[in-house]
Amino acid sequence: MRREVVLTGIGGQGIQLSAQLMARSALASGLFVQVFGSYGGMMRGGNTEATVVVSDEPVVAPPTVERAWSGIVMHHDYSEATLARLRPDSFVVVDSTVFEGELPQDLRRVSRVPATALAIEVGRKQVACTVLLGAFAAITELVPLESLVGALPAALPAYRGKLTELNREALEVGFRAGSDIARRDAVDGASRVAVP
Amino acid sequence: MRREVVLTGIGGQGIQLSAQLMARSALASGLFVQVFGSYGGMMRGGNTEATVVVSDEPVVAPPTVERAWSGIVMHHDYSEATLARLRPDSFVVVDSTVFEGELPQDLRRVSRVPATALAIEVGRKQVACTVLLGAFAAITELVPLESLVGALPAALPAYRGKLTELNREALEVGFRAGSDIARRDAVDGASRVAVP
Amino acid sequence: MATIRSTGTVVIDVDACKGCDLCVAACPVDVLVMTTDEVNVRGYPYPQLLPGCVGCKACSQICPDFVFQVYRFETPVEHEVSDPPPESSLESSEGVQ
Amino acid sequence: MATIRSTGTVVIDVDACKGCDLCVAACPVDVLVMTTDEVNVRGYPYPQLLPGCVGCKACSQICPDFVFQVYRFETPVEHEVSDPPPESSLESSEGVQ
Amino acid sequence: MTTRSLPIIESTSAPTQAAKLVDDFTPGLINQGAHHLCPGCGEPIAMRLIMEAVEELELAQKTIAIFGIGCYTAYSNNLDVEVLQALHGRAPSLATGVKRSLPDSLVLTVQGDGDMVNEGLQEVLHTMARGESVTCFLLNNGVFGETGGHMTAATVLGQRTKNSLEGRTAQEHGYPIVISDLIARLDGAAYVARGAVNTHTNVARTKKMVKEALAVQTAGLGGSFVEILTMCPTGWFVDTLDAPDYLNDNIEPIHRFGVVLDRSDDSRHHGAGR
Amino acid sequence: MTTRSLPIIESTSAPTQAAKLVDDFTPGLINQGAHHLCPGCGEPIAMRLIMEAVEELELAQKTIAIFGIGCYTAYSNNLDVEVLQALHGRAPSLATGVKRSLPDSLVLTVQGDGDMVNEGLQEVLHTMARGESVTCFLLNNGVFGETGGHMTAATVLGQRTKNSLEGRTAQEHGYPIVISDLIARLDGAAYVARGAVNTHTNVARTKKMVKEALAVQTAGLGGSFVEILTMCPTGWFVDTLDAPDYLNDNIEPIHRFGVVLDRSDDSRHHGAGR
Amino acid sequence: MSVAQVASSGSSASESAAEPEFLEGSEAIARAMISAGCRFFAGYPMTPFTEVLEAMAKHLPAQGGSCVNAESELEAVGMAWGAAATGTPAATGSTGQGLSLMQESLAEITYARLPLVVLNMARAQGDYFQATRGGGHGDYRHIVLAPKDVTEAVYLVQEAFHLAAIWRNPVLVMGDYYIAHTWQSVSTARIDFGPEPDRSWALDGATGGTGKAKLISPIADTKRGDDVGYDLAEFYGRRGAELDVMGREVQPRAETGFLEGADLVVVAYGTVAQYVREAVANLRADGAKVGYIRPITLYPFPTEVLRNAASSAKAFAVYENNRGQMIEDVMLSVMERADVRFIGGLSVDSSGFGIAPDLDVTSVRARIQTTLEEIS
Amino acid sequence: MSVAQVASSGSSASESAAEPEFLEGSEAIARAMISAGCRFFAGYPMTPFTEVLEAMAKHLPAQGGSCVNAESELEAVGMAWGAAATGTPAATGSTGQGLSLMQESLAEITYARLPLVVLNMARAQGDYFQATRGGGHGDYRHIVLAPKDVTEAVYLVQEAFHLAAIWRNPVLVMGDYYIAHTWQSVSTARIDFGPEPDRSWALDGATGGTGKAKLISPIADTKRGDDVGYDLAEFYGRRGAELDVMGREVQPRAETGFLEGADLVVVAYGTVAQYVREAVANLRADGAKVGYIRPITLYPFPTEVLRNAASSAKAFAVYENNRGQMIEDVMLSVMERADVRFIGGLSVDSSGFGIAPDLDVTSVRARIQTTLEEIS
Ligand SMILES: Cc1ncc(C[n+]2csc(CCOP(=O)(O)OP(=O)(O)O)c2C)c(N)n1
Ligand SMILES: Cc1ncc(C[n+]2csc(CCOP(=O)(O)OP(=O)(O)O)c2C)c(N)n1
Ligand code: SF4
Ligand code: SF4
Ligand code: SF4
Ligand code: SF4
Ligand code: SF4
Ligand code: SF4
Ligand SMILES: [Mg+2]
Ligand SMILES: [Mg+2]
Repeated sequence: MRREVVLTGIGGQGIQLSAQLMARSALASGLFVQVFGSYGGMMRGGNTEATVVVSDEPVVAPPTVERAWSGIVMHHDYSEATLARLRPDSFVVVDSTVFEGELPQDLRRVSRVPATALAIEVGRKQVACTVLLGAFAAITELVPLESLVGALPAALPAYRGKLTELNREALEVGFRAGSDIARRDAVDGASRVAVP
Repeated sequence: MRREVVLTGIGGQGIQLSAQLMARSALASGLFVQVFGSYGGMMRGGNTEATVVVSDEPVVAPPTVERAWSGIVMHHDYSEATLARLRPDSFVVVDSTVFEGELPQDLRRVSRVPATALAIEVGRKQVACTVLLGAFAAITELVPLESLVGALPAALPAYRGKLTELNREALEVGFRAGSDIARRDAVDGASRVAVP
Repeated sequence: MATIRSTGTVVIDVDACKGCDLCVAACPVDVLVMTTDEVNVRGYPYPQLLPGCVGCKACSQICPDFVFQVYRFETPVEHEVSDPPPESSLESSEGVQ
Repeated sequence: MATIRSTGTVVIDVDACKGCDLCVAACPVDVLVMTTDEVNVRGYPYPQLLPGCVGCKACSQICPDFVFQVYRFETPVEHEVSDPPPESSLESSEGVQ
Repeated sequence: MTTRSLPIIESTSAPTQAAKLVDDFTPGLINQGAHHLCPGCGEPIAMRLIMEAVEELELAQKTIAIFGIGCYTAYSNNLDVEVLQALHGRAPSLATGVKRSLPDSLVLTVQGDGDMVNEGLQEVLHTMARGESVTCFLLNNGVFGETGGHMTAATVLGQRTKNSLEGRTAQEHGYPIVISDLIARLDGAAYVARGAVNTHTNVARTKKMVKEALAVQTAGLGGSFVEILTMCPTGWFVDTLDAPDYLNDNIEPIHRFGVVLDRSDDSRHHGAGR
Repeated sequence: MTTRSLPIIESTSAPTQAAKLVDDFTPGLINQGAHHLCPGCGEPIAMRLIMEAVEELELAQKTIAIFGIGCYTAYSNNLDVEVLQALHGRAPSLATGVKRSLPDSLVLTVQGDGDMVNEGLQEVLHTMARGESVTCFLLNNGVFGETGGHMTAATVLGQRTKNSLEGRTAQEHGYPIVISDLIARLDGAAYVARGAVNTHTNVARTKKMVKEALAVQTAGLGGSFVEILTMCPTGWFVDTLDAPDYLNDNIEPIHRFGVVLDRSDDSRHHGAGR
Repeated sequence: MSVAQVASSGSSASESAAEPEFLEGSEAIARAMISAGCRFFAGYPMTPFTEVLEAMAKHLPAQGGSCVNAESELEAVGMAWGAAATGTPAATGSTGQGLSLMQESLAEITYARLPLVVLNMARAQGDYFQATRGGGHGDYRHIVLAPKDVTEAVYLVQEAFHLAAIWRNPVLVMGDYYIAHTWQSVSTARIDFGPEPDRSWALDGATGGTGKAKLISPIADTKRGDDVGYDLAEFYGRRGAELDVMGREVQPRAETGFLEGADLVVVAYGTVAQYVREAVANLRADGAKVGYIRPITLYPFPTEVLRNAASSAKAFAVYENNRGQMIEDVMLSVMERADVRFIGGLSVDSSGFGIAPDLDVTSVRARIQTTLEEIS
Repeated sequence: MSVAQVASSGSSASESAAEPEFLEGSEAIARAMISAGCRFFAGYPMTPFTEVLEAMAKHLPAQGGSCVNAESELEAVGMAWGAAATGTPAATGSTGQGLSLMQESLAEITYARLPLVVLNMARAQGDYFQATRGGGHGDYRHIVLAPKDVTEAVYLVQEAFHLAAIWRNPVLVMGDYYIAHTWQSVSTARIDFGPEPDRSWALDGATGGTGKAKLISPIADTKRGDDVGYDLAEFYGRRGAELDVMGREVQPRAETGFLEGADLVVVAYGTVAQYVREAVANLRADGAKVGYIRPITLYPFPTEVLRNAASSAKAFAVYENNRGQMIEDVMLSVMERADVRFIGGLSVDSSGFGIAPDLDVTSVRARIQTTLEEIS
């Protein structure tokens, strides 16, 4: 089993944190993980991208992959290169509040979650990607919600401690939204994409 | 005709100025000249050396020569390498006031002039090499006294103008001392070394 | 019912806004309020104008994202409102946070 | 004839001297004079000691070439001289230039 | 949250009533307002006021702006004055070369505290000491914003940054440099002032300083220098709305507002160069 | 010429009468007195007094002296304390690295005005601003002696140098930096003083400053700094004997003698480092 | 695929008892440096070096070391120089511009014969010449190590301290944005490289007043105690000879794969080589006669490994993320025994660091494929 | 002996009407720069660059130019950068350490595509790699010219301004202590190299407020006027391609002598080559089959000239006053067509500059003689 997830967005949406949560959660399940994060170009608010490779054997791969199993898409800006890395049969979760771009034609499934809107409800726009991660977890069952929550303390810098609570909520809100989608999809007869 | 003169001493004795005077004086006689000056290492009072090549055709030579026709030796410190460049049949004028080193065995002739003592009499120790140059001119007849004096304004930096007079005197004093030696040598029957 | 007079107005380039709130704090007459239920294309809440603008340029000069154009009316414009305007602009401006 | 008393003396490392005159100017009792007809191995005039040194270290502390060793006598030493010592050390010190 | 229920005024386009445009989205010398600097960042505000000053003094066609490297560098792309991009710390030396070559031009530099007080401290001091007729602007936010909010040589004691998480202490991190005061000690400097962009009144006040500094350059009186304190909510670990007060409460007590040196009346004072 | 005809006292060897040696040719920490610096140069005098101060404070076996590049560099060969040779301008940074690694050592730097105020202005300012517990000595002769007597950033107006033959003017060459006063503006500095070696009384006074500065370091109070004005007759175009007065008349009015800053009583002040 | 020449990082990790941890490359490098004994670090932020600096600042003080947030790169390298002179295992580093600023000091630190570890957390691979030939003045060399990933970086960074100590010479470790930002599970426990050489040359003040006080200088290593001054010719001659010995005796290393029967050998170093390896493996799987060599030591360059491969291969293709620099070393190794082509090129994203758009297995594979077609 | 490839300095001097004057090399270089149009110079003293700086300070203001006594080399190169951006023909330079300090800026000035003349008044020849490969970060090249004496320096320095203007790229002129301190009778009158390219790219402020204000930057050359920022990949790609063209199109040059029938070819550049030429001439006079090649352009290197010579010669001997750097370019040219040996070595006097003790015709001759014996 090997799963590649690419995440893309703009600075301040929480992409890197989400990659970390996913990774640490997978590690907690005894899987092997490699993460590569790219962010912060000439200024704030620039592109940010992450590649997560989860495998049941040690990962020996270049830091970026070009055939990803799925994607988490937070914003259209800068998303092009990342989207190009998706396999034809992959699927993505998208922040429907702000995403306005084009998605590849051949994706297996696209799940739209109003992550920013939900994040603002939770109380902080910046946790939008955590919301989407929660939804992603619900839809893919790649990692369980509890272990994502459990990974929060390790993944957040110590001086950002007060954010643990907010992110926990965001994960839960997102997970609920994702579960709804998954249920709806199941009803719709859409093919499941969860880990085999 | 090609004549190579090497000059050696320590900083502050006027080596470079003497090389300039010799060169400009030769140029004034329509000869071709190349001068290379080396001075000022890590600190003041270090070695200073000059190579003057005078020729009746354009000079195409590396900056330093290893077979010099004659030498002007102001001090024993650092003189070794310079003295090694003298041809076996060359000759030197030496500042007898301060020179305490060994001279090569095979020189054709050595003329000792108390240049520093004479310079102090003239009023400034720093013109010692000019004294020796005057003597050298008298002994070798390579360049005439008048053209050495004539070269003074061009060779002295503008802001050192007041030194012109002192150096003129030094040249004259040296020339007189050199003439005495030349006369004595002639009487002694020593071989002449003047320019053919 | 009351009447509020605006001697100026602003044009707000909503999608340029990054939701920093500096304009709201700067407005001396407290006529800017941030959206609470809507975000712009970048996902940020943004300011909206209430009646009473005096065209003072405080918002435009402080806004890091050049969201405002400021106009001064040749003749003041009157708005009918149901509530009276706040007593002290400063206090209420803080109240917007 | 007169007597001059020295309470100190110096040892002068003549060949180390570069003839800068700073010691002569520094000596508060004006007992250093530069040679006028002799030079050392480097071609410099150098200082010589006259009677009357007080061992004050002015010369050794100012000399850039570390030419002096300074001693203070346990008992002052008297020198017979033909001329009286100068009135003011400062003036005569300048006179030495 | 406001409890008032006033009507929202439509404000997507110019008013239909007769009205005079008194402030545009961006000043005439900014081609492009949009940028990727953080919400609540003070640097675009500072850039705006500098460009407004240039425009108001009608100097645009003489101006060469030399940029250092920091978050503000993004602005080199957006200005409608000629721009020369320098390396980190080196802008004042480039400015010197430009000014000597074009004595009639208006030469200004834009640097941050990291760029100027860290990497390029020497260059700005030598330039001002020399009395070079250029104007140096410092956007001082007390951090390397661009690299992620690290302490600079201007960060005040007590400030939290990425590498002084518990607040800067003298013992661990040394003391800050109060740069405008230092520059005011240099004989070549003719005008030194410190402003801020944390309130619109400070923006207005600072714009006066900027104009004065440019006038000093035009008059050839020597070096002119304006420090502009800017907010960096990202680097400061504060909310965008708290940043203006944070600046007042924590930074201004050390880096004080005001004109630090003004020799513009001293006609005997003059800059270096030809 | 003296007109007196006093007898010359024999002074080639130690006196035969009972006498106490009160000053030796060179202090104990100078291995070799002879050097190639010019006649009348002030730098060996400054080196002597610094080494005497180290010896008198019994700090020789803790001392690491870091040298810049200038005429004084020749002295790195002659001292009987450990020496680390830096590049031109960089000594204070090396000193920082040494001190952090050996907090109990006595770390001092020896730089000239060219080395410190030109090439390495930034390094000494940052080191002192930080409050690094090191002592920096500046041998200020107002010229690059080593390269042949060129103007430095510390050369006073009016001074003739190789590249200001008619005297430094502000318009052509810019204004000088009065470095001790600048350093005294830095919060990390604990002791700043300026002495000279142009007279033996100034030598004595300066030695006190040097000792005080080293004591400040030993106490860990912050940065300490002593500027020593030295004669460079070669670079100044003056006779060796006129150089001390030249210093008094031309340099001291700008770079004034005295203690500029002394925080040695302020026990709350402390240096940076661990 | 066979990993050749040398104990690669895989073995090193297993040598250490400590459990692997999930760490970002920058953090792993920092911890490895501390494990290797590093007790002084100074640096100035510049992505992606910043991340290492942050990690050092976080961890070093707890180990009794000093990490100074230097005010600039010039000052950082000066501080590291000072620390190194006291015998303290020291390191510094930077990226691009920052490394350029350090060249003057790095040259002179080499003449002064001081051990120092320098990290070049590079953007792309444009600094190959600077690293291998020395960007500063005069005639000097650094040992240059180029890890391909976090695991190997952790190993080589530790070895760098050892080599620096043995040779009393700066050792450069070439990292990049990828290595700095990749999270892997790695052990950063101390690796034993054998006994450390003595550091009696180091300064500590103690020889003051003994008549033989020490000197560390780029132009001399003992005080002459005469008035003549230093003998530069003698010193440079000696130092030059030491550098020659170092260049000869440090073991060059490379990883090789699929060389057997390869018509084409692709040469690449660092992260880039990871993509090359994967592309080559793919092509081999499809039957193409292609292999690869990944130099691990860039100086000394593994000339012999390439030369041996040249005896059977028809051509070499060099992939560098720059306009072609290592290709000179490849040509100097292969000479005309095989054709040498450049198939790389500079690839940067809009930030100038971060992800190189050209760097993916498919496009690397395509370039190799084209070359294969050209040579057949 | 035949002076090959290119119009050498001899012809240039005759082109000018002005009478030769007896000048020190440093002064002659300064005057030649001014004749070439240089109107901005900045520098910081360091022997033997100091001497050029002094001469520029003396003469440039009278021509309406500026010569700034910069407070350091970092500042000097920054000032020159600023001046160059205004289209003013500008130069700077230094020696050893000073050049190292400038590497960061020299790299970026190249990316920014600015013409600049840089003098490396070197001590010995240790900076060959730095000059020809670029000591700074990233991927760039300078045109590098290496005169052998004052007369040629006067020519090449003028040509440097021309090449810099044509290619909008820094051009490095390698001088040394010998050239700076040798007095010769030379003409420094302006040499005409043909029309100057337009400088409409230069800044003067005038485009401000037009909506198209100019930009000069190491990462872009026009403002995009959008909010995306610069496209580094595009810019670097374009700049890299320009550098490739420059490397191909600048005419490499060398002086050759006695190549006919030579078994051994000695390669040397700069002043050193003067001793080599004399030694080779002596040996030829004694019947030895030896010739020499003196590269005049170090970058681009005159590869073809060496390669052609390799078709008949048995061996090449490289004489450099360093531990061996240009030898790599010689090997890259000659490959294995002939044996390549190093017969140079670092030679410095106690000051580190000044006279190289090994550099005299007799000892150079002896080394060549030994090589001749070895290969026969
Ligand atoms: C020589 C060099 N070192 C380091 C960097 C990395 N760097 C880019 S911006 C920056 C800090 C900028 O700080 P500041 O000037 O205060 O600007 P701010 O981002 O705070 O606006 C640094 C260190 C660089 N570009 N060049
Ligand atoms: C980087 C660098 N630039 C220039 C020099 C040349 N240089 C050597 S000493 C010196 C000036 C020294 O002046 P200062 O420090 O005042 O010492 P002084 O000679 O006056 O005692 C210079 C410019 C150098 N060694 N290194
Ligand atoms: S112009 Fe003044 S009154 Fe009107 S909205 Fe802006 S700040 Fe408020
Ligand atoms: S100040 Fe500007 S960016 Fe900030 S909230 Fe107001 S309009 Fe938006
Ligand atoms: S010790 Fe004092 S009194 Fe004696 S010679 Fe020296 S300066 Fe004069
Ligand atoms: S001070 Fe020293 S060097 Fe100068 S004259 Fe006196 S003894 Fe000689
Ligand atoms: S990091 Fe700070 S300075 Fe940089 S854009 Fe963000 S707020 Fe502005
Ligand atoms: S040049 Fe000046 S500083 Fe240097 S040794 Fe001579 S007098 Fe001293
Ligand atoms: Mg900042
Ligand atoms: Mg000096």
